Amino acid sequence: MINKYAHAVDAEIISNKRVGAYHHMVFEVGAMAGQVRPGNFVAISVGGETSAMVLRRAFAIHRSMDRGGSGGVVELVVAPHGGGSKWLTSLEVHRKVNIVGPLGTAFGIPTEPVRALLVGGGYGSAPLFGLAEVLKSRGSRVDMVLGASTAGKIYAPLEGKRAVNSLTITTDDGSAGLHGKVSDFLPDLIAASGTEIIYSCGPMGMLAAISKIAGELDLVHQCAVEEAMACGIGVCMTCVLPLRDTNGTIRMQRSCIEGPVVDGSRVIWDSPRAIPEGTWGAQ
Amino acid sequence: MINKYAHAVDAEIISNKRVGAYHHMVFEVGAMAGQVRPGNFVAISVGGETSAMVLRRAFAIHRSMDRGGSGGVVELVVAPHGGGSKWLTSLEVHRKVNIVGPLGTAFGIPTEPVRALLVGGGYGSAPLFGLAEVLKSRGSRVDMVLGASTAGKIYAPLEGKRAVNSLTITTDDGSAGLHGKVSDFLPDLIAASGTEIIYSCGPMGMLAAISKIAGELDLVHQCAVEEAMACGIGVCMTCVLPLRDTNGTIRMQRSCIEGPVVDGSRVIWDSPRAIPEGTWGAQ
Amino acid sequence: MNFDFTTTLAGTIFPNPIFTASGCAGSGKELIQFFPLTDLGAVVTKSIMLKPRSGRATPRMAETPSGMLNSIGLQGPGIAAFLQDDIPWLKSKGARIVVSIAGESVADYAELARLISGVSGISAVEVNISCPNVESRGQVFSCNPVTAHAAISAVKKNIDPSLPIIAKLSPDVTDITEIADVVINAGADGLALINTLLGMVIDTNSMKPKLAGKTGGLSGPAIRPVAVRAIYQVKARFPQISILGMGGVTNGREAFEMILAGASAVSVGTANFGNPLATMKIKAELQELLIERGFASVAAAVGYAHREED
Amino acid sequence: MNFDFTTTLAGTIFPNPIFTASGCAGSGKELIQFFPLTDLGAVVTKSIMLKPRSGRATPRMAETPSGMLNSIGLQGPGIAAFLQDDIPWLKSKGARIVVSIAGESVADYAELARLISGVSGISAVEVNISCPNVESRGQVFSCNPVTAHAAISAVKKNIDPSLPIIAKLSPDVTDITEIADVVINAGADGLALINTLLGMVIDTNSMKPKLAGKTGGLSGPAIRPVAVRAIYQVKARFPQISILGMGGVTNGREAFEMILAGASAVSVGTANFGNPLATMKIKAELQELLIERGFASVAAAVGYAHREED
Ligand SMILES: Cc1cc2nc3c(=O)[nH]c(=O)nc-3n(C[C@H](O)[C@H](O)[C@H](O)COP(=O)(O)OP(=O)(O)OC[C@H]3O[C@@H](n4cnc5c(N)ncnc54)[C@H](O)[C@@H]3O)c2cc1C
Ligand SMILES: Cc1cc2nc3c(=O)[nH]c(=O)nc-3n(C[C@H](O)[C@H](O)[C@H](O)COP(=O)(O)OP(=O)(O)OC[C@H]3O[C@@H](n4cnc5c(N)ncnc54)[C@H](O)[C@@H]3O)c2cc1C
Ligand SMILES: Cc1cc2nc3c(=O)[nH]c(=O)nc-3n(C[C@H](O)[C@H](O)[C@H](O)COP(=O)(O)O)c2cc1C
Ligand SMILES: Cc1cc2nc3c(=O)[nH]c(=O)nc-3n(C[C@H](O)[C@H](O)[C@H](O)COP(=O)(O)O)c2cc1C
Ligand code: FES
Ligand code: FES
Repeated sequence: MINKYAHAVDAEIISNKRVGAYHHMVFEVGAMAGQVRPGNFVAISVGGETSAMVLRRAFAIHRSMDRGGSGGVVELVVAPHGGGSKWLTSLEVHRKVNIVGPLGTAFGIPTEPVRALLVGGGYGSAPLFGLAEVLKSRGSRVDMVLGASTAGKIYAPLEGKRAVNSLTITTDDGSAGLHGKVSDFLPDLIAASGTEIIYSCGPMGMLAAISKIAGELDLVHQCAVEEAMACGIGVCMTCVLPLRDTNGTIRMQRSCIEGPVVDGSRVIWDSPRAIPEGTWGAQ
Repeated sequence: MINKYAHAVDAEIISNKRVGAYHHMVFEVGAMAGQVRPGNFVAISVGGETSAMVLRRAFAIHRSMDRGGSGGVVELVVAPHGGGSKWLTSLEVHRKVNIVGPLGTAFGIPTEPVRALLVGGGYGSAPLFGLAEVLKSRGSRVDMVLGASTAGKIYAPLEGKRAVNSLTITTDDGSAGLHGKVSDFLPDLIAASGTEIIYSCGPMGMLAAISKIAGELDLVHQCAVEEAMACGIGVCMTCVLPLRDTNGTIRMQRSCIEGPVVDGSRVIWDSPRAIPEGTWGAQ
Repeated sequence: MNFDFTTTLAGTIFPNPIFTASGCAGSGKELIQFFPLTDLGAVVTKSIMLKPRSGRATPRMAETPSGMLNSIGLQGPGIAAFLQDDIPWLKSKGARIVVSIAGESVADYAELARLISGVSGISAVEVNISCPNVESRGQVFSCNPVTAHAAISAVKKNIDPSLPIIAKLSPDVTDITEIADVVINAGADGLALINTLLGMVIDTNSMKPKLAGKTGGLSGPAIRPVAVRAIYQVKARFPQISILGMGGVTNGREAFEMILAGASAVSVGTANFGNPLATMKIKAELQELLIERGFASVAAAVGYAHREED
Repeated sequence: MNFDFTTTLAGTIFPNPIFTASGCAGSGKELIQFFPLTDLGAVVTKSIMLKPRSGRATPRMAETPSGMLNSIGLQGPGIAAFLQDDIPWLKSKGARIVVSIAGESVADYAELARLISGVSGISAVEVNISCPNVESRGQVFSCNPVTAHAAISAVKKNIDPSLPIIAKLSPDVTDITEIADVVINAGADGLALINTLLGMVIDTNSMKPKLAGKTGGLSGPAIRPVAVRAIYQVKARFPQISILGMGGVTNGREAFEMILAGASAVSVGTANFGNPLATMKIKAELQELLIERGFASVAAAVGYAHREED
């Protein structure tokens, strides 16, 4: 069944704090918290009852905590960007918002301990910390590299840092960490930590660069893609991207239910927004 | 000049209290407060920045207080009714809303002391208290009668009561004061207090009934009408009602700038929403 | 009071008048996590074409004030896979099924009608004629009386006569009652009003149209006044025809508005995106409102806004 | 940088591209308390007819999601009083004036054109042909190529040849480029796009249409995607024609969107109701945005979304 545990809940905001360019927000979601796996996202109604914004906004789940009974919370990292996210981040604690979740695919977790490299761009780091915790609890080695245009856009909370074996920061403007793009430093990092699997989340350009490197080194690469979504639950067909099947057929697939986490080797990186030649049903 | 003192201000809400079926709300409007005359109204943007409600809502000014410098306030009495008014009454103090005012005509104040009867229906009582104060300060006798369907819909604050010589309450269901409609008791009240002029504000049906009585007794009747308004400033032509000129011609006139306060004898009470026969320019 | 929530549309009885709109409810599989499909009056399936289609490139959507644009380009698996996979699944869940079909030529419509005729468990066919006609420089079938008539005739002549035909019309025409007239003459048993309006958003960063397909279909509450007007106009001219109303319905009051205008049932589209439980909310609110206003049945309220008395 | 905020519309130069839309700024007298009228590119006056008109009964308006319906019915004092009172007043305030005219017959348009020809201080004439033709069962002039052509021809033949004509079109047509074509052939120097869409709201309490006139014109942000599409389509087909864009513009970014689509100037209608200072806000934001995006002039941005490169 699609989105087997998804349901809607009027969730109270129990914390809303600015952290650099983002807001770290905590929502009381009850039982939903226990059903979240790293990589899942939620879809939130924005603008209130008389809002002109008719669509939900998707947010990767940063962390979730099942506190038993009806006391679960999910945490999100939200960038105030346009109308919806600005409205959300402006809300005061105790306000309620309608949340649907957990949605979408999760990062695949190997049954055996592995050496994993987690790569995040901007708020794309959000889902990686929850993933790091799970990987660590299974005995894996977790190295993390986070990149952004500038220091304020690196989201790396203290407790998160503790959960990883190493953390590398890169910024395009050199205002924090290494000066450059995440992908510039990947080959060395992979070599240094003996990476066996890469997990990534961030802008499409970054994911493409990582996928190229992973391909060359023959590493598994699970990435969380981000396409404009109208519904988040698979009913509208707006969020598609061309994905290669196991037998090589390319089909336009919904990133909300086939993703957001997909195997990097399935994505047609040179034209993720076009209809590649040979796509099933192309006119 | 039309609406000579009108301007827009981002006004902070400094108080918002439920009183019966209404909310009494106080806004910090600065210099605007000093320009208000009883009968004027304000137009408020509703729903916030991403609102689907594109039109302002009009509210009669209950009272205004010029505290010198930039410290003026206006008070409103708002009934949570539909989307706009519910949004407004739900706001917490310190929130700002955009207010345009003061708008529209004011109640005419005789230069000499008079015996005035003020008649309000529902939240229509709101502008009458400010009027009562002005009349009293000019040495007039002020009797007031307020009617509503039920007790909770009578708006009559304590300080207001002190400003009048007599206050009569009527309710359709008898839950407070006299049992019946305002108009049932008017002839007796007029006779008892020697009324020379009637001021009124409330639903059209009530205003019509008062106007009939005023006409029979040949009393001046100034009433504040309420038509659906899209702009409140005279540019849209949606708020019209047929009004008789001094020479008897009926024209469709804007209630927002020719009103809300108009002479009751000018209104075509049997068809305020139609185009009466003989109206100037009728097809 | 004995309230009757069933509705008759194009001669077929449905247990309640709230349907999902074509293209706005996936294959049904995506919503079943949120509510049983049997709670819907019917599922209207995404318009299906003869062959598999990839649809358009992305971006395929843009949010607009109280609405959205979409340009999906009729992505779908084609009629063969649809009849083999989707229909049996929907039947197994007990859903009432209205199959929406779309063609690129008159011959396509005829062929689709033939292929559907043999299939059991379908309540009605919605014929989406708001799609481009490749034989006529891409002009939309329903934007021209001649092609609108041809498409519906082709379906009528080739379909199992027991299957009611609902013609879905575009509002992007000078006079929708004229198109209604020709499709009724061509054999439509009911009308679906309205499809999306043609719109465009320009991205002020890239300074180009935001959608890959440049233009897209405008849906959502923004277009509801246009939908209500279209339903009212068509009902006024053709009081006997069944109308499936749609366009921006998000709550029971708005569904009631469409019924008062003349709709016998109401499809919910864009509202599903904002709330997966929208149909269930609308249905509950509508029932309450109909009872509150003293209607003993849906039928009694259909077109009630047209009465001349009081 | 030397930024040029002037714009040329139908051969006439205006100091900036932000106008008030016809019927949405009263006579100008109502707004002057809020800003000097000289700060506008131009005031487009409320459509004036030959004779005084009472307009329709109330209710004349209904708010809708991100929009509103109006049914004013062209209330106004008639051309004689208008030329005697309104024009001199606007001139005395230094406003650029675009006079909007509306007729019930082709002869009306001819007569209005003659009456305006002698008047000095008018920058252009906007011909509102989105109104009912009494000689043709009330069908709207601009919804029929024949009557659209006749109305614009009548104006062209009777007007002072130095006065540019801007034909204002209704979006309620199957193909707006077809109507654009005929009015350009009839002599229009520019096009105003778009007038309101026909809509209806039913009051669920009275269970009747909310407006006294039953249907009304839909305006505001809800219709902006339809307006942008219409402007883009017409500009694509007739790159040389000047377009005065309008429909739901409330801020500078949205005015920029219309300019990118092909508008040389932008009229602001419904936004004035929500904010009397809307035009001034839009103007300031638009200027900032044009400079930020590196345009040296308004002209350089007009239709920029049509470029094929990058
Ligand atoms: C799977 C997924 C996970 C996401 N996780 C996060 C997160 O953890 N933190 C965060 O801040 N944001 C996240 N986003 C982006 C978020 O959903 C919003 O798109 C973003 O906040 C902008 O919305 P807005 O209303 O502020 O902007 P607007 O520009 O007003 O949005 C208008 C419309 O465009 C869409 N849109 C705009 N930008 C994007 C984008 N970059 N990607 C997809 N759709 C877009 C919006 O969803 C909306 O429908 C995620 C998106 C997806 C699809
Ligand atoms: C001159 C004037 C003075 C007013 N004074 C007050 C006051 O002191 N206190 C108060 O609570 N309300 C007052 N109102 C009514 C107020 O403006 C709103 O109409 C009312 O609050 C309903 O708006 P809404 O958004 O809640 O309802 P909605 O039903 O969502 O409103 C939708 C639209 O209909 C219009 N509308 C709805 N009901 C009315 C009505 N009764 N009269 C006029 N327009 C209406 C609204 O303005 C809005 O444009 C006044 C109206 C006018 C014209
Ligand atoms: C994403 C999306 C996809 C759609 N796909 C179809 C379709 O395949 N066939 C069809 O007839 N209508 C389609 N429509 C139109 C809807 O069925 C409906 O007529 C329209 O959106 C108006 O209703 P709404 O405002 O409730 O969405 C689609 C609409 C949307 C938003
Ligand atoms: C209340 C109102 C009155 C209008 N009157 C006229 C008119 O007299 N003549 C005309 O050509 N357009 C008239 N219009 C249409 C506007 O000029 C404009 O084309 C339309 O409203 C779209 O722009 P907007 O969304 O910015 O309002 C009117 C619109 C409204 C809302
Ligand atoms: S967002 Fe609707 S199908 Fe993916
Ligand atoms: S409310 Fe617009 S003219 Fe009166």
